[in-house]
Amino acid sequence: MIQSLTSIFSKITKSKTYLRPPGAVPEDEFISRCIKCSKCAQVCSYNSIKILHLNAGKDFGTPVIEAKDIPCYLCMECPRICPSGALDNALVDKEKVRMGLAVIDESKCLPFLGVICRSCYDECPIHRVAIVLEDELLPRIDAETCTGCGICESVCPAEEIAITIKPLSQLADKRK
Amino acid sequence: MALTRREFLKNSAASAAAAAIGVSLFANQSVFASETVWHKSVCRYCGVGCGVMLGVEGGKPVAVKGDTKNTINKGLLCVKGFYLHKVITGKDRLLKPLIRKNDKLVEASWDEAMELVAAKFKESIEANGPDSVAFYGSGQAETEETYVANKLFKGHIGTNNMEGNPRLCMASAVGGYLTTFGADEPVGSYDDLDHAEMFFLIGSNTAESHPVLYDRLVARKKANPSTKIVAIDPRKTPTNKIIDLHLQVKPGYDLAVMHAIAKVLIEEGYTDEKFISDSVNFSNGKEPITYEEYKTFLKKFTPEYASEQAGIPAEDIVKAAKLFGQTSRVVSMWTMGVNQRIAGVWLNNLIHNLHLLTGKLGKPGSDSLSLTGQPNACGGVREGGGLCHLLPAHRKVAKEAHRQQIADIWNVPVTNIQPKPGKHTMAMFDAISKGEIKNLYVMCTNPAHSLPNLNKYLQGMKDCFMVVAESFHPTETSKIADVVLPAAFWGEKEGVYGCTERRSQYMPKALKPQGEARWDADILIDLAKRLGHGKNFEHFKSAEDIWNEYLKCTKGKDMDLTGAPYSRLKEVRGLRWPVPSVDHPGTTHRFVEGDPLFPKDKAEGRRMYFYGKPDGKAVIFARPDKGPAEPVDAEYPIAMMTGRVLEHFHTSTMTGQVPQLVRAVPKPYVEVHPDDAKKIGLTDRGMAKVITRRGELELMVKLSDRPLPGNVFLPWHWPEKLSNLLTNDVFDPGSKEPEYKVCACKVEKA
Amino acid sequence: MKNKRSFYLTLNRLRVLSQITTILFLIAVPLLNIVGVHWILGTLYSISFGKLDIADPAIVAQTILLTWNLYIPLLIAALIPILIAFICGRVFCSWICPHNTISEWITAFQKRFMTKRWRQYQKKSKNVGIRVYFGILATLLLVTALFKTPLVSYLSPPGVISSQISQLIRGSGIGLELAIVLLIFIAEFFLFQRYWCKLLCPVGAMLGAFHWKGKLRVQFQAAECKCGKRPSPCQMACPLQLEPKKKNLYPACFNCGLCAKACENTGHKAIQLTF
Amino acid sequence: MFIASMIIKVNPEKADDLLESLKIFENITTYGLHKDDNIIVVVEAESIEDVEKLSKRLLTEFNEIKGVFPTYVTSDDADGMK
Repeated sequence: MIQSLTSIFSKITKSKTYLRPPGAVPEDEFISRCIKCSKCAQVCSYNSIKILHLNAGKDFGTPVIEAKDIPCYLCMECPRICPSGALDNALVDKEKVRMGLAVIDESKCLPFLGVICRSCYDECPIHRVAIVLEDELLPRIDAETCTGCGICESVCPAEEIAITIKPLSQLADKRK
Repeated sequence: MALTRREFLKNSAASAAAAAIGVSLFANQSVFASETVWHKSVCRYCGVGCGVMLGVEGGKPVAVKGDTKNTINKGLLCVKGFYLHKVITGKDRLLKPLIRKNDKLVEASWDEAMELVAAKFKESIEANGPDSVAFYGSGQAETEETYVANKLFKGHIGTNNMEGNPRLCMASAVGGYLTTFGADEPVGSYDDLDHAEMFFLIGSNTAESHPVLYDRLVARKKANPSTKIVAIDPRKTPTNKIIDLHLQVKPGYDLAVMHAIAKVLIEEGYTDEKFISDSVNFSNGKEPITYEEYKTFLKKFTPEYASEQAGIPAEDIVKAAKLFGQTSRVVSMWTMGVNQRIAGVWLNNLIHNLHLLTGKLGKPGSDSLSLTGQPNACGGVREGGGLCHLLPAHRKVAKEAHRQQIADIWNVPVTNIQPKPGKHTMAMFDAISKGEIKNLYVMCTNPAHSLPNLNKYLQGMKDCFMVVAESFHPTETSKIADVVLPAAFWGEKEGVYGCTERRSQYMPKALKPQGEARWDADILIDLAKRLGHGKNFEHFKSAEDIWNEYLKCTKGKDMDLTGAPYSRLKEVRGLRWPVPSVDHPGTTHRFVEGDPLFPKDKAEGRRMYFYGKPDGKAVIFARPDKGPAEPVDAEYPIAMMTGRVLEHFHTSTMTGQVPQLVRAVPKPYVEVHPDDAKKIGLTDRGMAKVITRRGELELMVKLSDRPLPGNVFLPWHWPEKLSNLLTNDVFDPGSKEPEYKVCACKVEKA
Repeated sequence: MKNKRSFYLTLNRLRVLSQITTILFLIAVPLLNIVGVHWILGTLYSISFGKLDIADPAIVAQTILLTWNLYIPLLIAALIPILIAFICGRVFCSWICPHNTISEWITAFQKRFMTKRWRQYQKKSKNVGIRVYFGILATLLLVTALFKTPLVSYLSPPGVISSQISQLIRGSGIGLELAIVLLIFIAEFFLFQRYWCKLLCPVGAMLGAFHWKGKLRVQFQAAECKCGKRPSPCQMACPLQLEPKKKNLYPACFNCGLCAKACENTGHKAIQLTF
Repeated sequence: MFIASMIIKVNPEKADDLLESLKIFENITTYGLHKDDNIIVVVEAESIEDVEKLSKRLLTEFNEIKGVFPTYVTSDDADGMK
């Protein structure tokens, strides 16, 4: 009982970094702007966007994408319907989306272990650009064009998922 | 408990340290109880024949890694092979025999199941003759298994109704090799890939269907950047990444292109006239013709004509032809895009034509190499004679001498073997639908998923008494079977696989079969005994016994394997026949000096002697050009193509057992060009209805520029959406291989 | 005459109909979304019909305080509720808000089965002072601004309930935030009656701010009042435990008209809900 | 990526403390104390030099370590890839 309480408490106080829908403004501003209306989740045909419950902590009500389960397929429906400007209404080109950045853990990624696998490369919506194959074998992320949609993460057949999306908020200092 | 590679290396390192101080580190942790034992084997999937090492720990499969000493893959694997060990213990493993009772499959004992099968077969053979039963095998079964089935059905039961799924995949290539060269299977070998200066890919998505070979092309191109790769394919595939010129033809209209290339080769003077006069005959398919007549025949096939037929620029055809002519070493590779066609054999002939015209054959870096789809289609079925017109080791039932030779080895009166070929696959399932064949034994394949135009054949399969020996249940076929027998899977049985390049490789038994599963050959021997033919099968105590009897069949044939007994195969990474003696290294190029069967005396200075033909001359065929059997029309305006993806294999009975692979490509889809999608009103990942004259399917749409506008592409792996409900069951009159690759459909918003 | 007499009865029936419709609507929206209808979206935080966005003014105020930025589309979205509140008062609370609907059902339950207790509560009716009322709202907004916490989002029962319905239907389950709403219900049931709606709710308070001295109001004409009972029927009828006959009825009153209906029932016209 | 195993000879009384301290290193996995004074560790490092550097560092930083003895080195990508 106490354990579950403390875990809930730690969840409430801990600030996690989430993958936000396409067009999300920087995380701090996003949390302030988002009015928790759920429209982005409702308009999402793929059920990619989930609304955080209070269980997840203080950012409850805000939309997140769990790329591992259902990634963003970049249909670009949600940014334009956001009433609060938390998602950039003007964003219509999927190429311009920057939700995060795919990062490959080479110790888990199959081609780095000598196994031919192109699942992420084949499924990448910015096809042949955001993920390139070095020597037609090793996947490399192009940080300039990767949208962070997470499709790669959702299809990765490695034993432990080898390609994961680091949300933009987490990358903020790195990209600077 | 599968360790990641890193963990494995760490544990080995720690163990080494422990050994240094005389401590056993992981002694009381069961997962590390014993060191992983690695068994040298061959990949269970496609026909490339990659060497794999199967890691076993405490009697359980824990990992598969590439065999670095195998020259085919040099340690590399594709993602399917990497997860092979997970298939063995897959969730659908069939552990006990099943019998249909009151229209339900219920568990039964082996004895009960086998008694039922034997009684049914006996009853049918006695009442309706031996041709009322049939066997349908597989290019994934071991050579030994197919051999036993062959011996039982053709030699003892006395029916030639013995087929295998290579009919649906390789038959046209066999037809091509036989008609052109007089002998089945490639002239060269994979070695040529490392020397080629140009690759000519036709109807082959090498990157996805034969990924390890693709990597060799990549490596070749990297080592020698001037290497050119030309592809003829109606679809942009992942292979496109490395190709220099893509002739994106309309599906089914590439015959004219091949003729046009031949025409340009002749006109531009790229032909090897000495080779042609030495080693080539010409034929129009019915009778011999002269070189001049062949040239006259080609007149019609100008690049412009071909361009009009195939919908590609004429200059690209000329460019492709010039590349073919200018480069000194060319390897052509093709697979189902060529074979699964109504003019499959012809198209095979036309590919060989180019090599014969230019003499680019039988020398390092030049070959006309048909890629196989299954690991043992070449070894077990083509060489083992697992088709209705064949007997082991490239023999034909129609030839009395051949029947006699085999009858002697089998120890049966020659009259047991019928001289008339049995029913080929499509005729067999047609006969089953009509009730002419009452009992069917299916081994290691899934016809209720893989036959074309399934609606036509499913009812017949349900009605007939069908025995399915499979490792997994349910499959579409085992679901409708009357008896389902649990078969030992890869790694649980020993045997030999023969891959694309005539190479036979040994697979060890590294594990006990799961549950009550039994080795297919063992089941067939059991059946033979119960049918009263036990005497000639009694001496088969092990796989080696069967192999040794098979080797007797190959002795002195063009595919002589006498020099490849188990003792030797266990040591080496496969041997390429002919290997007439145990000290022979195997053959990389046939019909030339170095081939042990090359008749120097007859050759008289000729570089190549095609000893399968009476005069040692291969044939260049003047075949008419022919479009698909079902061209698009106003009602069905879109051409439908079928194919594979990298992560799945065939009917996904194996890859479907691996959660990681399922995750990568989880569900069926149809690839539609965005222009078409716009016209029809389809959206990415929305649903579409694909309708042909034979059926309809609702599928998820994947927008892609891979097919041309006017074409759609369907991978065929998933049982829940059988693309074969849509495909056309017309077949090549020569090879009897159905035209899976193209039919007409319409696509609607669902 | 009969028609005239039943005016508030009819009005109340329409109101109940509107409340039920709202709940059905909140269920229908996510269902429609799932089958691909996307021109109607949202929850009671903000809802949109095609290009027309409507947003809760309290949430808009919160957003302004959190971001120190005026996002024009969001301001425009708040205009319709503000306009309605300006003319008709907090009719959102009485006609639409699902929290109030459920509270009313709970009250009806108490009235029926726990008559004594309910009468005890109702006798203690008291109006709320303007300073207290807006003081609480101001405090909430102040905390929001100072601590950069979206307090109004947590404390908006209509928003929480509607978004929970949406998420439940979309298969994401329900979350802890529903506990806030439940807590309010439980506290109101056992401790005090309806203080949330008449005093604490930031959504209602924000709407009340725009009404304050607005048009539609409960008007009491002492001359017409004949019943003399104490507590009078109008007071007993008020779902918010207010005293309709006293001043200071606003901004707590949300114009449900039940007092007028009770008065009408006695045959008098002392209490009217008019412009 | 190189993987090396080493035996660390330690002062037996301080062995347990050292075992704990070694856990701080991310690229060191400990495999327990054996025969009183031997700690088996596996080091993962980018290069052989890094393995060497680390052993030197262990020797200088921890007084309780009497000696570091490498026993086995392998490379993660030794086979398979090349």
